[in-house]
Amino acid sequence: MELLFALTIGVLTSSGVYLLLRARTFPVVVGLTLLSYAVNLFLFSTGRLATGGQPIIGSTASYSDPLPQALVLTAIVIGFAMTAFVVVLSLRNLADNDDDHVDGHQGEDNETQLTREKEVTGK
Amino acid sequence: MNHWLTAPILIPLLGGILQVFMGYAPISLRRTIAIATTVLLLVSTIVLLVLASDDGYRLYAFGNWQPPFGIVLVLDRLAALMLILTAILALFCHLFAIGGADEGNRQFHALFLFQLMGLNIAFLTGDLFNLFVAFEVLLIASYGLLMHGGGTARTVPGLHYVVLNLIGSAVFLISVGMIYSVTGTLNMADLAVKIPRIQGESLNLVKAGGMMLLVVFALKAALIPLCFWLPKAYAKATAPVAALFAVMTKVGIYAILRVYLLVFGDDAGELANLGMDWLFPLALITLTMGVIGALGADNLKTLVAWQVIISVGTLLAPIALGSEAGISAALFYLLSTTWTVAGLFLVAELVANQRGTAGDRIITAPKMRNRTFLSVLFLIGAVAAAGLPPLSGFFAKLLILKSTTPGPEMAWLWSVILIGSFFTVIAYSRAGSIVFWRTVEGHIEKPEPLGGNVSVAAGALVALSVIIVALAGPISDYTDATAAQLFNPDGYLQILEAPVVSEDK
Amino acid sequence: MSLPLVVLLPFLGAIAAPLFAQGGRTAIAIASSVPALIALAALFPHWQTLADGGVVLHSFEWLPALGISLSFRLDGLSLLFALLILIIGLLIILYARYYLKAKENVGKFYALLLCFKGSMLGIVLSSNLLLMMIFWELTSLTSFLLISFWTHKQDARRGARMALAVTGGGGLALLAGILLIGNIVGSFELDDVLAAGDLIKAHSLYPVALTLVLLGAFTKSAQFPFHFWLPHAMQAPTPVSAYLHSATMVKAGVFLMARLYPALAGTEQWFYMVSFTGMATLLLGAYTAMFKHDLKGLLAHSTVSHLGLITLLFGMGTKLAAVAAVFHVINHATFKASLFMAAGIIDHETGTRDMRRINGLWRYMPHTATLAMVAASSMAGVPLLNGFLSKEMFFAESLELNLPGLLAWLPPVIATLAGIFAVAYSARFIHDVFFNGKPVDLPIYPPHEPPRYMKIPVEILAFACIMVGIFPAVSVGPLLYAAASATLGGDVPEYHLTIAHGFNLPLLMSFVAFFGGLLMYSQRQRFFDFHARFKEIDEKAVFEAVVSRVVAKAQALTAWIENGSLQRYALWLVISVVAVSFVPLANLGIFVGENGLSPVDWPTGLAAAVLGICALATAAFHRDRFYALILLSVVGLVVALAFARFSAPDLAMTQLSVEVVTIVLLMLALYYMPSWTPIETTTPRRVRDVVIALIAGGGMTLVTLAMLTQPFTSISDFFLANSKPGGGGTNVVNVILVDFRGFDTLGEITVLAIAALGIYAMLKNTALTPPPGDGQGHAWSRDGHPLMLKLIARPMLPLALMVSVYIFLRGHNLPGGGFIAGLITSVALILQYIASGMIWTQDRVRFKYHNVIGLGLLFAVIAGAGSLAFNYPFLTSTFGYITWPVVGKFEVASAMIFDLGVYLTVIGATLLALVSIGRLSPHSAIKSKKEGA
Amino acid sequence: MLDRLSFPQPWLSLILFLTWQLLSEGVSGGSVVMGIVLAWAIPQITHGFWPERPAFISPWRMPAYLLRVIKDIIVASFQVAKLILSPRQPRPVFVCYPLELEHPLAISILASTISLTPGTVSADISDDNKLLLVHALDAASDEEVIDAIRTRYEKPLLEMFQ
Amino acid sequence: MSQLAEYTICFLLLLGGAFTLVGAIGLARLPDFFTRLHGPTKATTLGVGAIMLSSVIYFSSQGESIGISEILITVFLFMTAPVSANILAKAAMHIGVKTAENTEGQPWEQ
Amino acid sequence: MIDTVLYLTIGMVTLAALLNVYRLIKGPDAPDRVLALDTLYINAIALIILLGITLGTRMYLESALLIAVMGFVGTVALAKYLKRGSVIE
Repeated sequence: MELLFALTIGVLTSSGVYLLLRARTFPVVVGLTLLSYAVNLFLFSTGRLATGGQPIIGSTASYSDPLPQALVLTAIVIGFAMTAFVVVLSLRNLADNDDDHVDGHQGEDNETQLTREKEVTGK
Repeated sequence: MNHWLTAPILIPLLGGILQVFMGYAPISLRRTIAIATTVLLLVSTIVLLVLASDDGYRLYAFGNWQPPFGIVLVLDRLAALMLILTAILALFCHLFAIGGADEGNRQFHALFLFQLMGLNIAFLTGDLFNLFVAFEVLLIASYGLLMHGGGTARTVPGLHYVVLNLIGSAVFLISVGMIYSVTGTLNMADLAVKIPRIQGESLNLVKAGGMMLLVVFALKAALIPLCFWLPKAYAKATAPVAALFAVMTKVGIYAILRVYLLVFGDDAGELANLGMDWLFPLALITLTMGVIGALGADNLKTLVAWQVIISVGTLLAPIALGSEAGISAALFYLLSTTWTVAGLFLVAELVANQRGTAGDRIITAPKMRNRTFLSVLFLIGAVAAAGLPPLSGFFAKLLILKSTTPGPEMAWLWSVILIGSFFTVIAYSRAGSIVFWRTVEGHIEKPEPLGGNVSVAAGALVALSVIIVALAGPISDYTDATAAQLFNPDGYLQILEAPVVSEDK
Repeated sequence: MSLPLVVLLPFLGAIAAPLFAQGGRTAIAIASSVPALIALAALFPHWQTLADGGVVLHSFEWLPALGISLSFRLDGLSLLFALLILIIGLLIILYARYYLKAKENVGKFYALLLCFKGSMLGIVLSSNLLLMMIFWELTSLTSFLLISFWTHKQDARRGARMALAVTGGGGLALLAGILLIGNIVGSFELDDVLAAGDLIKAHSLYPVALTLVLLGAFTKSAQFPFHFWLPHAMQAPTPVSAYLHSATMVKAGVFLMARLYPALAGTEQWFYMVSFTGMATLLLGAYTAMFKHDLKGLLAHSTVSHLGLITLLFGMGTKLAAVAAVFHVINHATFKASLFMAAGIIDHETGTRDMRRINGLWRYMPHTATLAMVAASSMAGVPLLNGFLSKEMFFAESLELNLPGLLAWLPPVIATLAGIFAVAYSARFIHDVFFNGKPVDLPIYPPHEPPRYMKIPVEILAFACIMVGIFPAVSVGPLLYAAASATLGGDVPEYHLTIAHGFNLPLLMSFVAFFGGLLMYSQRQRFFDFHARFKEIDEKAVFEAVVSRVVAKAQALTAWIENGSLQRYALWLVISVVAVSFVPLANLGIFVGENGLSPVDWPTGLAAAVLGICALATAAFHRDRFYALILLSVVGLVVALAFARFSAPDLAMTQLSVEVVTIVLLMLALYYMPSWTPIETTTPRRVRDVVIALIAGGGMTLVTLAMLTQPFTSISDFFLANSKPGGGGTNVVNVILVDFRGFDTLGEITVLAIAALGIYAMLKNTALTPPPGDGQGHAWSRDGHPLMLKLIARPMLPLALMVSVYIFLRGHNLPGGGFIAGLITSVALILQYIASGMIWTQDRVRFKYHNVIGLGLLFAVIAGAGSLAFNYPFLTSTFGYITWPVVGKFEVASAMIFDLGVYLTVIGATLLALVSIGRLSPHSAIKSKKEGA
Repeated sequence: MLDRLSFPQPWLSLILFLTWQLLSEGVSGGSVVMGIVLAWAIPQITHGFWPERPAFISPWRMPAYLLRVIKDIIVASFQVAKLILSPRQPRPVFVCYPLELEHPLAISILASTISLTPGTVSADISDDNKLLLVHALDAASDEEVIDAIRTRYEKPLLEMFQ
Repeated sequence: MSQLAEYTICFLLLLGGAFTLVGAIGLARLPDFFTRLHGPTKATTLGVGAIMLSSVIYFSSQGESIGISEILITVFLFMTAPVSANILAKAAMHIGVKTAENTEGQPWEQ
Repeated sequence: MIDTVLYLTIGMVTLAALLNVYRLIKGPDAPDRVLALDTLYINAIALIILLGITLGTRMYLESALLIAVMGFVGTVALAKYLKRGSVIE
């Protein structure tokens, strides 16, 4: 079971990292989400794997470690907030640069800068 | 249990909540209340500074749970120093912001105050996972602040900043998990107790976890090769935000100091001084890269942004060497550089406002209306930043140079810092002489008048470098004591035995 | 107290002087003189002590940690320099009064000049090396500002920057040197350092320290190869040049050598470094001076040459040479200051400094001419003038050097050669300017004598040249003795200050130099022709070019490394993580701990397979974005199942709800985005990314495997044991969230709130044009709100609220809680938005989401702060059981209020975020109407 | 003011009350009190979101209808299962079903019923609520489908709503 | 646990599992989108219903408490499944997915 | 006996889930994928219930309820996106 779990986390991480390295905002966001799944599973598993050991007092004979669960809960919420923000940021990027490339429009910066330079010096 | 410890967290939190409710209140009212909050915060940090000056550790156990089970705040000299550093910085940035930079976004003050809350939690917390939460609070607020204001230029740098930090957060969680999975605890003091006892294969896990944690902190601190998100992001941010961000990299440095001295300190057995051998060369390369960037900067804000990276390198090098004197020196430098850099960001903004379309770019432009005032501010800031006498930067660097002991590290550190200073001087003199002295005929149609608030804020931050010199004695005494306290973590470990209010809860 | 005062006064004056700027130039000049006068008066009482070889020390503690103390020291050497600084400073103030034009910023000028003066005094009077260092760099800074006083002149700015770069840079080297010395000696106090000369010289770091210190001295004193900044600093107003380059700035380096003479001199290294640098500078300066057509340029190069001479004298290492050096410092200051001022007058009156145009001024300004000729003669070393005396001593000393072999000839020959050049350029200064035909095309014609008082400083200095030249023993004897004694540490050799020592070899050298020089001048055209064959190097242009190259290289390097590519930064981050954890993980290997592996049941295996397949498919098919989104949903679903499978019902619920909200969010965004991701990276790069990703994943696998199979104990037993008795709940996870680690949760909901506020703010003024149809070319359907969906959505809201209340209330004891309840309510509301549209729903939402967020946070804080009233820490929870009739016994816990805060914040934040995006849609014409969010 | 204290949607309140009893695992004094409170409070908040009042004319016919539907579901599920597992290709049909019902809720219920009962899925309702597009998995002809729907489901619904 | 309850549970479980599987087979096997739509809306829903019912009986017979919240889930599923099917069909018609060749009649063009 | 039957049932449901994943990956059209996802949600409900029975605990029932709600909203949102583009308008 442990090996299976570890492999799953590994696969999630690999997929996430690969997508993180893409050039468009959307895959990056998807990659971040995958990575956060991997991280959450990992963090969760730091309390070790248990079956039917839900940490509800009185519901079972032995309990799994509740602390990582609480931590993961916090991490999920924070991850959600962050994902929401980065999604919106990528929308903003799209609106501002008319492109969903993670670096905005490449090469345009220099051009506008040149024109502005001319405006300032005036001659 | 001293409730003052929560003040730097609760004051901005409540202030922020108030701002959320007041989204549609008149701007003057919002400003007044926001500034009042920041002033209150400053007052509370002064109280804490006084409290911390007795070399004791003060514990605040949230929920009245005995550490390591509950979350604790721990006040020591280092925390108090960081708190007051931030509070002073925040006050002036805020003062600058209400000069007009806060318009166009009703949430500005709320975000600003939440950011302070996050910073203060980070400085006070004694719990590794809570440190993560604090990081997230301050990061998400900083994302919001970074995107504050109009303009499309900040979107892409903002995106980079956010995405990289999100990856960083993931790594943070992984490393916390790795450490927890072996030690079974999150409280830093408890970790410091447990880590030296680790044996066998678990050691590798904790080691990998600790190293990854260092990467996270290095990302926040903007250490090479993780620093390239910074210059553009800071340079494009609104001035008071960029100025406030001067302290953001210091959070990473604070975290390194806190965690790596306490948890992976000299007493950590096989894991003692984990990662410090990586840190030193990287710090020097960071410094070098910062100088190169500063030399190549084509506008003032970018120049200052690279200065942030220079200070990171300068700070981390002595920290990595890990001598008590070095850390005291680094703390002194931290104080000086944070305020100076922030002041320079504000000055750059004032300059940009008076140069029309030229903005803060290092090109010829019509003469500024308040050239003398601004050039004096810039001069003071540049001198302090470059580390020339008689301002604080010089004394700080002097302390750092003096703190090293002869050996190859000293040779490296000295040459990099001094040669770096040399090129920084060239960069600043070049930028300053072009921006302030090389003017063309004509004048800007409608130069923005120089507001009172903004002048005071920028002036005060820059002038702090003078005040640091005047108070150099007491300040260096304080940093010495702080470093001594950091090197004697036994006191910190005592918090584990500290009693909570009463047991019969 | 008087010594710190002497240093402080000019700075105070600098603050005060601009206040007098309104009163005109005379007022400010008088005001600016006051500090110097007081300082002179303050120094006077110490004379007797010093003449007796004593030392005056005033010391105050300042920064013991740094080794900096405010200690000042007055001995013969510092007195000599202080007097030069103060007296020549006074003359300069007077001179500048007439030199500057009324419309110029005299306030700034005098303030800077006084600052500079204070810094110089600081250097010479400091008894602490670090304190001296501070003043040292201050002179670099203030001189930078003085040289660039005429900021509108490009040459002035460039010259200033060059001076700052060279002297400031040298200062940094000096700093390192001083720190090394301090490190060796253990103190930065001059007394200790001077006393520890042997210790220093024997130390292994001595060569390094010496080099660094000399680097500082040489840059400041414009020694070869750092001499180039000085001539370009001539762009400064003449009073500044006169001051900086005769008595002060450039003498600082010389002073440093004199000051540290006992500590550093007397070794081979010292000898070779100093004397050869001096020789080179001496010759080069003298040679170059010859060919300068600019009056001030000639003087500047001559200054370089004379500084070389002084340096050479110090380098020789003999005591007499040191005396001669000190003597020449005095002499050079007097004649060079007066020459500069004379040059300034000529410039002032003719409007040019070009010697090819200025000719025959004798007829127009005989008085000035006389003064200049006296000074120039002194510079040339004509007998009866002070320059002659020190030069004679120099010649004598050059003969004393015991260099091996043929090298023994070098110093005297070079000395003589330099003497010849000196005579030649002095002759040129006299002949070319005041005689040699008529002026050519002067901007101001006819020139005439300057204002009376402008000449007074020159007169005084010329008079001094003569007095010292004729009555050396009487005029400067005691001062020189005191200074030499201080330099040499009290061990002054026998010397005689007389005009003539009889005919000897030095005198012969003087003669050779004198007549050789005249001969050379008479044949100058040949030399000019010869010199013209070499390409003139404009150091300023070179410097600028170098700086530009450096800047360009820095820019290129920065652009190359910081190329604005997120992909690269992210890659670096990932690689960093992999790199730092590589060694420990490699040591770990495929490690299975002592707990071993537990068996896999095949449904779980299949579910894991689903997860893995979908995760890989997400990566593989990410270019079809909608597809990727669906795959992502599956991954999220299976992750939730995994949480449930491994005993975390709370997590499963949270994961599920969050996942749906995330998917909705992503779809909202996807609407505006292209539905396909283009291929942009090359195959090798993709392969590289795959490799990196696999390594990262492999690392995670190793870590997880090792971790899961290791036994461990954690602090959680405490939570399990205290959850019910201490926290009043049986759901331990929930009790941890709202009680044990409630502070985390407070931070977490703050994050949520901030994110929503940030999103709202970010989208406030964002305009996005949605595509007219989907990626396959179908236009969007017109039917926004299908009937069945609308109808099913109606009862969903009350039912979901009901369920929320249920989940919320049981949360403390059973899986659930405020967060999940909040998400359920949010999702039900989102369903309303989806089913019935923005306008419809927004009309029915009777609160602002901002306020919901605020209220939520407020509840959480209030719940936490309640305990403060009972002097319990923040977030201390309490609970009790109440029995009501009919209702029966039920639990009331303060943590519930906290959880209510969580509930409200989640609703407010989620909806604010989603609605903010939804509002971008062109269908929702709600922007102006009822700003519900 | 009195209006605010009343039960704006009594049926909903009743359902909510019953649901609460279901959720709270056993009827007790507490659950009744809480149920009443919620049954009152929730409609207060949400009644704006349910503007159309369900016009049940004869609700007592509902249980019978439900029973029939459940029976049909079970019976026909087996038919569909057989169809799916048999190698024979099904003969799918799109049927336009002319509606006699007018009330949107009734149409919705009919559509749901059609979807739930095997072999047919209501794919769409026309914009004017006159036609229902039904997709039958395996049917001989349009009429067969239309007749079945008309007699089994629409008739009872018409009785209930008109 | 009574024998009867046990048999009932087993029967329901098997029934539920079978229907779920059949629904999935239908989804995998049937020729076009509209025919596939039938699988989950009926077979699967019924399958889950059966499993749910077995759970109710199981926990009731365990004597813990009468577990009725499963019924809520079932009702919910039965209410929502047609709606999902409806809007999915609408989406499919909108996009114009191919129908099986032997389909009589046409989907609407919207 | 129950244990064996449970095991068998879980097997069947899991197999069903795999078939659904097959359809999800195969497509061919977006609606097919959404449909497969919707079915997966329902399978997940079944799995959770079965897990609950296996473990003899009712702690997971609410998760099933939540999957039902969230699955529905998710499907609705995805379908609406396909048809209409903007989910919230």
